[in-house]
Amino acid sequence: MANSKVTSMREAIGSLVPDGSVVSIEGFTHLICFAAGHELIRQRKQDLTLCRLTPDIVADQLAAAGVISGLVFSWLGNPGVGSLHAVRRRIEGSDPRPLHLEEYSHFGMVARYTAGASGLPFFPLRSYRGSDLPRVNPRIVEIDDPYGGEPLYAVPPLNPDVSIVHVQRASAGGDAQVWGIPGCQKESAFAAGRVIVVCEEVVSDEVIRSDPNRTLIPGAIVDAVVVAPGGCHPSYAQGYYDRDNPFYLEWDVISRDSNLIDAWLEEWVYSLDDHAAYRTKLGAERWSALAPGDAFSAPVNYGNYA
Amino acid sequence: MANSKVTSMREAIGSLVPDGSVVSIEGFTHLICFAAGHELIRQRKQDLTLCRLTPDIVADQLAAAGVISGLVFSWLGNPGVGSLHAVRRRIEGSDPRPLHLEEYSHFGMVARYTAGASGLPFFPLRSYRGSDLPRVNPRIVEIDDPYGGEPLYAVPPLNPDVSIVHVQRASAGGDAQVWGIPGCQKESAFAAGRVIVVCEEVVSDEVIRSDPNRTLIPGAIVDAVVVAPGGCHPSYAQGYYDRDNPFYLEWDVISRDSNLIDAWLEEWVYSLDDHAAYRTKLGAERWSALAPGDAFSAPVNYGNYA
Amino acid sequence: MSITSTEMMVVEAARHLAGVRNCFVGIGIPNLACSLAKRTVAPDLELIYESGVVGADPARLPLSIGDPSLVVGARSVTSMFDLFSLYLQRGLIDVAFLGAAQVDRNGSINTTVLGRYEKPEVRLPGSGGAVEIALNADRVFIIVNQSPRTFVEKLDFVTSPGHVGQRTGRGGGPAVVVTQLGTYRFVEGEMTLSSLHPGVTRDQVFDATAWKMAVDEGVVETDSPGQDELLALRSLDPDRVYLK
Amino acid sequence: MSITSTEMMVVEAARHLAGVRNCFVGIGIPNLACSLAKRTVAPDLELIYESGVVGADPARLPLSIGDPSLVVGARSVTSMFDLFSLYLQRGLIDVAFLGAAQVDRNGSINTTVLGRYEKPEVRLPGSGGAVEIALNADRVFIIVNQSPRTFVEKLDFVTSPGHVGQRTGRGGGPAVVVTQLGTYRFVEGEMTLSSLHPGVTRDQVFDATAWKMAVDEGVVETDSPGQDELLALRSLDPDRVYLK
Repeated sequence: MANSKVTSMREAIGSLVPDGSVVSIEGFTHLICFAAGHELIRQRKQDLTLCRLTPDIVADQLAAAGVISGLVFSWLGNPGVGSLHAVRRRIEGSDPRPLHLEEYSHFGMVARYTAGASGLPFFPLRSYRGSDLPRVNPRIVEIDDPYGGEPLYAVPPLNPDVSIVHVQRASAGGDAQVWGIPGCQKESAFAAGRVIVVCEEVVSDEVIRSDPNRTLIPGAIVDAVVVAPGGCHPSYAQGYYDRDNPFYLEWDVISRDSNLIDAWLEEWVYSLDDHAAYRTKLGAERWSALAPGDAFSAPVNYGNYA
Repeated sequence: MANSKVTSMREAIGSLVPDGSVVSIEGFTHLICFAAGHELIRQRKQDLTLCRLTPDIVADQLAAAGVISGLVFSWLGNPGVGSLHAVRRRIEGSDPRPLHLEEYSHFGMVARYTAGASGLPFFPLRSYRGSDLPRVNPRIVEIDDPYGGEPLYAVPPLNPDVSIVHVQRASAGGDAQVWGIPGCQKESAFAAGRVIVVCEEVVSDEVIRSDPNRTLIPGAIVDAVVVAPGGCHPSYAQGYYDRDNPFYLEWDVISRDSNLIDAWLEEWVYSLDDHAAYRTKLGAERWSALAPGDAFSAPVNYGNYA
Repeated sequence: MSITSTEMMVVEAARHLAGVRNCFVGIGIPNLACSLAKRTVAPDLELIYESGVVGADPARLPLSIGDPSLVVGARSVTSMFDLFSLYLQRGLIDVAFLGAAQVDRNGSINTTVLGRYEKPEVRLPGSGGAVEIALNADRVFIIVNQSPRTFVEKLDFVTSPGHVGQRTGRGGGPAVVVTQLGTYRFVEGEMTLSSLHPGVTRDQVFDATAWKMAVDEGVVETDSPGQDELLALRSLDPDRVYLK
Repeated sequence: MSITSTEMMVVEAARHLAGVRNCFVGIGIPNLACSLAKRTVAPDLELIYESGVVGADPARLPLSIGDPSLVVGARSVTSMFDLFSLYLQRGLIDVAFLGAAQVDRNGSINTTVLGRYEKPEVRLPGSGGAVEIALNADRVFIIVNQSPRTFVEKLDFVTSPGHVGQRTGRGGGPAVVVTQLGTYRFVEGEMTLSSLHPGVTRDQVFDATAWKMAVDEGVVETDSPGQDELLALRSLDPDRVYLK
């Protein structure tokens, strides 16, 4: 295809994510792009700031590998399990080095992306009054209602250098479609200077154009398309595979011990060429255990007006 | 069904739209609910304020019938054809009586609905600087960027008493799904105190729940569901029928002469019991000329995780 | 099987959902309480999750607020922007559940740090959507294990404000607190013991509270879970993931 | 068939779209110009409509900016909130077309009223999205029929500002004006004749302008439409709905 943006994860991360970048990897419990996180580790990126509402296992891995020096976030943990121990060691003990935190709430983060995606210098929200968050984050400011109502709060735009967005299907040109929980993938993509779309599968333009309301991100803002089936493991992709809950429990054990993390990173990231190798190493049995049954959407008729 | 909200247009308009109401009828070129507009005329409602980005033929009919005393809008005309002559007579000559105008731009109107739908006291936008619009509409105010950037403008929330939203399909409980141009139907519904959903067809909960990302409006905010197939004529419903362009041209002739409008209203509204009669009167030939061919969306698989 | 304190908490929380329509659900105990209420006292309850899921009808016990089983068969799945703007900030949420690492007498909650923010002894998850929920939901239900370490005189950090002077916005703030010992309401903004779970004494409550807990004059004993409630509840979590 | 002035305008407008990617299209002449450019000088042109349609590929000549044929086969169809926020205000629009009832030497446009706003002689449609487009698109193309009534010294109402002192924001403002007589650019914010269409004299331009039109020293004659341009254009509007 003439305007294909399809490339390898190695090439996309290598060319679009220089050291020191502010990187957004969103996906709220759903479509979390571990494949990109692992490639950032494999390429030993340095001094990245990770923007993510819910830094979870991928953030713990990036923190342990020394890839990230800061987090812009609103909730920190191993969802449904407990703590991110590598992240906590860095925050609580600067072990092995400090981790800079810029902390918001979920709506604050979503509002920051929305302002960034909309070309707005701030976004107003009814939050924070009476909370200590504005005290520890001076970028959260009180503003007046120009019509004389009670004051509210504002957050500044968030415009990451690059946003990495995992989707179920995309065209070679980067038009990306998502179903299930969309989180704030759309806003993080429009807010970013560069966009890497990682997809479960590349589909024809005809598939995308058969349902234009389903398109979350247009190719016009996409710089690279990477095909990485299974790239969200241990998180999930609606309709493709389930969340690997046992892994979230395993990680709780691994992340308590930096030696175990190092060993895990060596075995599952550094010693593997790419995510395809990770997928193979996980094995067919693990993948089949995560495979859902079918539940198709009822089709809609856009009509032929030729 | 236990929680069915399905009722007749007569009952919905009669009970939910008292004289003097502020009423939103949105739908940007698409899904314009003429069936509800005609019922407002048939019931001889008085002193309504119509909120609509693009007052078009339905607004001309409501203005000619003396139903509306004001417009909150951003573009006024017979799209692709020319003027709304009944509306112009009222504005230019107070003939037969004045029409109050509260004027914005498209983005200003969308921002007003968004603020109203979001519980925000205002919405900021980069518009209006250098335009005369803020001079003639003092509700459009300049505001500061709390982070020290250049000033921008704000518009106040718009919270109609009732919003009438036409959709392709809805459940009896009011969960409404739309495809094609969504305009600002979602924002106008969430902003309103009451919501009337008018649909081309009622479908089972299972159809709605098979594609939850397609749901534009949840039943939780819907007060009544009215089934009115063809209810957007002469505008269109994507996949159901085409825009009746000849009618838009005919209206240009009719609306130049108030006697012709009165005759049209008598023939097509007052003398008919309901929209079903209008649909029948239009005739099978007219409808078949407007019927599109099929163009179905490619299905997506949500997966069965039971 | 004897009734566990967790079962008591879930059943009691569910009872307070009687007649509720739109409920902002958390995972674990809140999810069980809402699912139980939907089968008992609140058949029209809509399960709404901050992940953007509205009207969920999960075919299995969800293990996260973004579990794929919450999406399948839901009424609507929206962006987080829409969920927080059009539902929560708009004022459509009748009841929302919050947990807490620390809670004070006004129902203010800390889920951010133990110790100093700049150099915490324990870094907790943070707000997530809690501060927006606390300020915008009509009523907030707090589910927490009660001890002198959780029911504190002064929070190390105010993540989500309760009934405090600055409180504004459309939300009504904390309304009910359910612990393993009892149920609490707020009287003029102060947490007040309203019922003691079976077998629990006032002294146990006082010992488990770092301040002098107010006691409603009409304090009663919480009804024990009925057979129907227990059967329904245990069928929701057959593997006792959360009922341990 | 002889070349009509409308055909000249469309062909000339299309040429100025060479290499453009994201274009905010209006119905009628702008739509024809963009469709022609896509087949000639701008194959990667994305047709974007304020109705929320992105990357349209219409199977017929659209008769409104919300024509159902624009939706079928489009890349993306979004809410108007997203279209105005994420595309226009974000700064993704390279070129946008505007029409005008009146235009002044700075490219400011009136589409609101003739006469006083409070009691107009002629009530025009109003802004629609024009004021946002004027302030946020990188470059604005104005297509208008030129006469002393449209090219005025002073607008009755400034709907959409051109190159005026207060102008701010990311948009670059009016860049090109195409009329039935010639093509104009802006030099230090003032409209300046840059090319005369074949057979048109400077005096015709001056007679059709209420102010003293500036003339570029390098003013040239506009190339007449080539056969390929004409054939492509006429195939886009075989019934000559807009090419009359």
